[in-house]
Amino acid sequence: MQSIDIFGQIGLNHYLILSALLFVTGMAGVLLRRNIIVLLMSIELMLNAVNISFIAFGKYMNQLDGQILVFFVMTIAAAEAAVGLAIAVNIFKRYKEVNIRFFEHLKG
Amino acid sequence: MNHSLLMSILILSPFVGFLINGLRYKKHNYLVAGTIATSAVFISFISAVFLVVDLVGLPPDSRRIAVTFFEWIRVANLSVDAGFVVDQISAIMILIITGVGSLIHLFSVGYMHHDKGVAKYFAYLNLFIFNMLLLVLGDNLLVMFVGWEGVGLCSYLLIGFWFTDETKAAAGMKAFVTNRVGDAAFLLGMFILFLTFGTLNFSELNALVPAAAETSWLGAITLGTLFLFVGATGKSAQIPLYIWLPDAMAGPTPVSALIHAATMVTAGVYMIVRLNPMFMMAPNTMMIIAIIGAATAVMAATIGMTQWDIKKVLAYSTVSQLGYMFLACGVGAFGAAMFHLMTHAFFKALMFLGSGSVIHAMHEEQDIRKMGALKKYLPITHFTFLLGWLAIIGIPPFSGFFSKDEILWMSFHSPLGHPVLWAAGALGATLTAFYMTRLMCLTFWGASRVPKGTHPHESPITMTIPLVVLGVLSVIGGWIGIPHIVSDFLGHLPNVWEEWLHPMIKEVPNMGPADASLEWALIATSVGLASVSALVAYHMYVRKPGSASRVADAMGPAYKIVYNKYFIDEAYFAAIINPLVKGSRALWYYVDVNFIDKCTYWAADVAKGGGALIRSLQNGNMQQYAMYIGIGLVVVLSILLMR
Amino acid sequence: MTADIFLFWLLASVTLLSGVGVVLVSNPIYSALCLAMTMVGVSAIFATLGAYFIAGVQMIVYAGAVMVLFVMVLMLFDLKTEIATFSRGRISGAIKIAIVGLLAGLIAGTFAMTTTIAGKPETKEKAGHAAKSLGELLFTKYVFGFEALGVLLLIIAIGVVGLARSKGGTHAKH
Amino acid sequence: MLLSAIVFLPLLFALIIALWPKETSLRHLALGFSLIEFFLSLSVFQKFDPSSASLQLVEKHVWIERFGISYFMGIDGLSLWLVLLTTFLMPIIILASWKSINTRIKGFHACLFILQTAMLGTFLAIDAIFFYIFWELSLVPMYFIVGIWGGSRRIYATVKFFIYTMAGSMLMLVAMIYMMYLTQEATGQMSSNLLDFYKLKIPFIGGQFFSLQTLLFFAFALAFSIKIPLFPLHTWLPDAHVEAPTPGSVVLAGVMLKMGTYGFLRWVIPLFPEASEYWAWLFMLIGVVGIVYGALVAMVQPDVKKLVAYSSVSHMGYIILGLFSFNVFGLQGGLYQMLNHGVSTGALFILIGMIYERTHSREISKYGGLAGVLPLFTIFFFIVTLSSIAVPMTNGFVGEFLILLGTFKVMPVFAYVAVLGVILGAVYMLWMFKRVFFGEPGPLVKDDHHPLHDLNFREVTVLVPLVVMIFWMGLFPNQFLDWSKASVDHLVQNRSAYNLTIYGASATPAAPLVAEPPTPTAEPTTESTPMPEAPSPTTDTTAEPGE
Repeated sequence: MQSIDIFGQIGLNHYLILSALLFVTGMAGVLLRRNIIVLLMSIELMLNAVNISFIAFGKYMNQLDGQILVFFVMTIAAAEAAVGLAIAVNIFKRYKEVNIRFFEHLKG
Repeated sequence: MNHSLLMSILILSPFVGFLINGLRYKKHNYLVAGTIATSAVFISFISAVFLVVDLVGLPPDSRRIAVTFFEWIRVANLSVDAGFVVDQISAIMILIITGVGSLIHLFSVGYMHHDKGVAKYFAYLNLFIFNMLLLVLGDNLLVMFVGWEGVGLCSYLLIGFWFTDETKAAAGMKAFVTNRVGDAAFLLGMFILFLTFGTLNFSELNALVPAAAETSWLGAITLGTLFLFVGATGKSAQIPLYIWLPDAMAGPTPVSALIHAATMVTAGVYMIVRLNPMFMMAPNTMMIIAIIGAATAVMAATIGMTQWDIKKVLAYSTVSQLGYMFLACGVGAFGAAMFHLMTHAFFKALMFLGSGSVIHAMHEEQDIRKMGALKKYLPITHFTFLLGWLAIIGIPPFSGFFSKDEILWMSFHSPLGHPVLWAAGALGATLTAFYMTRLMCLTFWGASRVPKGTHPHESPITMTIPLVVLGVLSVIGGWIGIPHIVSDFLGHLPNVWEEWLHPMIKEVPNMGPADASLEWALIATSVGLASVSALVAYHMYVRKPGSASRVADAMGPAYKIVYNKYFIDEAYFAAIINPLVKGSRALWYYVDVNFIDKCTYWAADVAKGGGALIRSLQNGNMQQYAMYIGIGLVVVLSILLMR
Repeated sequence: MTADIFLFWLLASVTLLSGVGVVLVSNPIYSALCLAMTMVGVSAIFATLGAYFIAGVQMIVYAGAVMVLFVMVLMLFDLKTEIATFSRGRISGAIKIAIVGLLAGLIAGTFAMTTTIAGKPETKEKAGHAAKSLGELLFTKYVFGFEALGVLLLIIAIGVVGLARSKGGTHAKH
Repeated sequence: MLLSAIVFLPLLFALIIALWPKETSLRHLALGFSLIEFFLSLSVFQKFDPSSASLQLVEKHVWIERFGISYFMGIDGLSLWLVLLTTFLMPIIILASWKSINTRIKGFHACLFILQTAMLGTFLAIDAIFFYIFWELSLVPMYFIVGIWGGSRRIYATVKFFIYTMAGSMLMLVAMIYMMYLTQEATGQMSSNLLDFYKLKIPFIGGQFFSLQTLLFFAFALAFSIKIPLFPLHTWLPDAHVEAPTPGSVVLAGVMLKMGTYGFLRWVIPLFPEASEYWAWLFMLIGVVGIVYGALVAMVQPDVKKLVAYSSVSHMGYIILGLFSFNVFGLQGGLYQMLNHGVSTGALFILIGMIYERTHSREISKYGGLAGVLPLFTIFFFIVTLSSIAVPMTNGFVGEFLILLGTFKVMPVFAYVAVLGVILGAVYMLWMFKRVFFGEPGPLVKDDHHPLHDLNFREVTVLVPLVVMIFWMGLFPNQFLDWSKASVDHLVQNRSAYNLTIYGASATPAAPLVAEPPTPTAEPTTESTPMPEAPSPTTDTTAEPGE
């Protein structure tokens, strides 16, 4: 425990906690929302949260590797968004709905 | 002559006959089948005679012709040979079996001539002779057991010979199963003896018997002999396993004569005599044997007094006479047992064949209430039957007198005997005289009750020859074993029988000196009782035909009970058979189908249910899946943090 | 309170609030707008952490391209306010919320309780230097990953086109 | 090479049959093949040395060195007769199914031959993994035989059979793998070789269920008990038998059940001597209960085939009783009874199949008076019935006698109860015989439109070898027992430290594999000496030993 004054000084922990909160927010979206597009947005949110961690670690550990990884993550996120949306479009065309309920065909 | 060749002929000749007739099972010609079968047994008889002649030629102490064909079973120290031995005891048996057997075969030719399955019949009969020879010739318990079961099997086949009749088939099965109960006990007896003495060979067993008698009830010898005796009660129709014999009369009458009177049923007695040194050392077993024998003798005789079926009367008579033989064994009079066995074989075979002749004449009618005054229609049958009657009720000098008297005397005199046993035997003799006379009266004498339309006729010559031969034997058969006291009186006639058997029979220890006056008194008593009882019967059934039923009415329920054979069959059904079948049904339905099998279903249901439970987690909802991931994350993180 | 600290708190609250907005707002269009706001906030945070290049990329790729994609699709679907925003199931919903809360608490608690990694943040570098060294790193140490990513993007591009053209896609005949 | 040829030739036959173009000549081809196989297996006698208890005609090739798994085949007195039983029954089965199997004959015969390979492999494999492979392989063709050519509830029956057996063998596999692990512990080299298993000394703690040897013992015993099947695990058998086609029933009863008892003999008893000694009472109890229970339930069955199925439960009880008496009588008797049961129950099923072909019913109450209509059939049925109820001079008697004698020697109480089976056996068989063959002709028998025909030449040909065997085995048991004598004696004498050498190899093991002291070889080896036996606790018959 370094200092009581969490408002007075900004450290790595602040960024990490921010990242965690953002991640959890995204996760809540993924878990709770019905709209598949919003779901995808929430996933983006989570990815961004992770990115914050990367950058923060990179900064505080004095390395650029974190930024490189963010780079990769972004690329993949964009690609994922593209694929996800394409699938969403397909679903919408078939069911006229974007409800996640229509993805329930993976039943055991 | 080569002994092993003679022995092979003796044993295999009936078997060959069985094979020939068995392969021609579809043929109907009774003459061919009968000739084959009869000659097969007769050849056997001749070789038996040769063997016995050779045996007689040997010095008395080494009279033993043993032939071993091959080693049957050899496992560890159990070594059983297919070995056969002719000695003093089995010599008597093979002569009876093949001799009486040939006569009965001859009789059957006439008796069965109208039957379609005659070839099969003779095949079974020959197979029986074969098995019976195995039984008596076997030099060890196991070979004896082969014959023991084999004769039971043939008995089953022959009782159920007219298998289309449900009751006859059932009687066959009853005989086999009841015998099987005895056989199971026989097996146990064999196990005990083998594990105690390490051998099943008769001569070795008898040589290994300890010198001191065994007093414990649970000692090896007592237990072993007791089990063997239970086996004997099955085969020889003693209490409590006698129930099959009366039903066995469902078979053709010659079969009853051969199997259920002369030979097979005496196997138990034979076995005990064979092992007499062993049994002697188990006084407890001897006591049981004597008691069972005496009780059977009396009880069967009482039932015999009330029966109306000519063959049933003879059947109960057989049970009763077998009881005498066991009584003799039980009091240590093994020689007398064998003697009675032989005389009984003669006169009972004679009477059964006689009854067969009557039944044949009456067109398959067996109820003696529908007979009477057959004397004039069947003179030969009547005369021979008369000889048998005199023999069985023990009128001197007919054969039955000598053997029965010997038994009664021994049951009184022997240290193993007891006056009560003698009294039971004398009572049995009295009853025997009564019911046999009753049979004679109702069948041959008195007024005719033959229904109209039935024209009794004397049987053909093939049937009367055996009757005559057996009739002669019934008269003279007893003369070879005249008791000392009588022979002393008559001028020192030799007791051939006793001398002959002497080396094989273990003397009863502590036998006191015979008191001549007492013995005479006992003889007089038993003969007197028998005569009186016969006269009473004659009076009741010939002089005043209605008096018998009045007596029966006066007896009331007692008569009912005896007439219904003490309800023993019913009791067995109620106590054992029905509960067993019902219990088995319950076992099958409640235990097998609805419990054990259900258990497997439960196991399957548990697996299925578990699957369904886990399957419900996999409901296709991705958010649910994500939730599981989340739960996992939380759990893992918590665990990590807890550390 | 320095400007840095103030800036952090400001950006953090903006980002977080708009993030929560994404999840809570029922109209997807507003969700998308909130998401855009979050992206911008994150980009700004990157900038405060000295990752200027990444911040720029973030603005372009996320706040630009990806958001446009989302908005385009939304426009295409022509979605209005949803009747039911959240998926059904009270128990599972409660569990989900509990999980989210627990996870947040656990992660945040962990971070809050652990000591930070030693080492002060460097003095601000020149943006150009950072971009340059980033590029060098990308094309030397991570070149394989970079190329693989390129292939992946290509495949995805083809795949998406295929998906869009396949039956049941936007142009499929019914 | 001989054993491999015996095991895998049927597989080749199956392949040829599967590829054979013409259906008409298929049966003749299959019959020829099975006869070739039978004669090939007879040639084992030439090379087999009955005076030796060691493993003979051994073939060993390393397969997976790392786990010590090798292709290892060998034969000794314990397996010799079972192999011959298998090859002996096969031509009979094929001939018996000549008319009854009419659909997919190709597949059927291929299945039969694959099954033969599996069964022979089970009897001959000395390697645990190979044993397991063959053991499980035998399920597959049987599954199809019941499932395709079976009766109306065949799917239910075949699935039940498969799952039941499978469930047991899973535990066995686990136990085998654990034993392989134990060999590694002991020697450093993993091995799945049975001979190496024999050398293991597995710690045993009496009275404690969760001790190593006990657990392994029960894992094996469960698998084998299900296969046999022993009393509470038997319910798959009646279903499988009733639904199986005749040849399936014959193989199932004749050979496959023996795989379980053979497993006890080859695996359980020598591998876990202390545990099997300790738990012998349990298995004898199960055996005795099975004898009586099977007989009682058989007595009230309305279906002939089910009756025979339950009678198998009863007979199998005898075998297990014999095996767990651990003396020469019991073991020889058990081994002999396996063969007897294979011959006589196989014959019974064939006979039932023959009558089923004629009337399409197996319900006892619909028959009656068959003896008058089908005399030849009746004769054969009667002879087989006699064998089944163990009348002397038939094979059944020798086995039952030896088993009961062996049991009596160890635990007289069980023998007293087991002889009830002798009585009940007669009761259920003869009662059935009476109801089917005697009495008034039943509805099926007197059907004038379809008069029943007595056995034809083919059917007599099928039955004659079986009947000959029944009497041969009953009259000259020594000719059979002598071949297994050395092995059984060896097992009885060295049960506490069983080892098996390879015939022709040097007497001592090639390498000192195990850390513990080598097996004591000072035990008496002469055959005539009485076996060292635990004193029977309750016997009062030993009060006066007269030997």
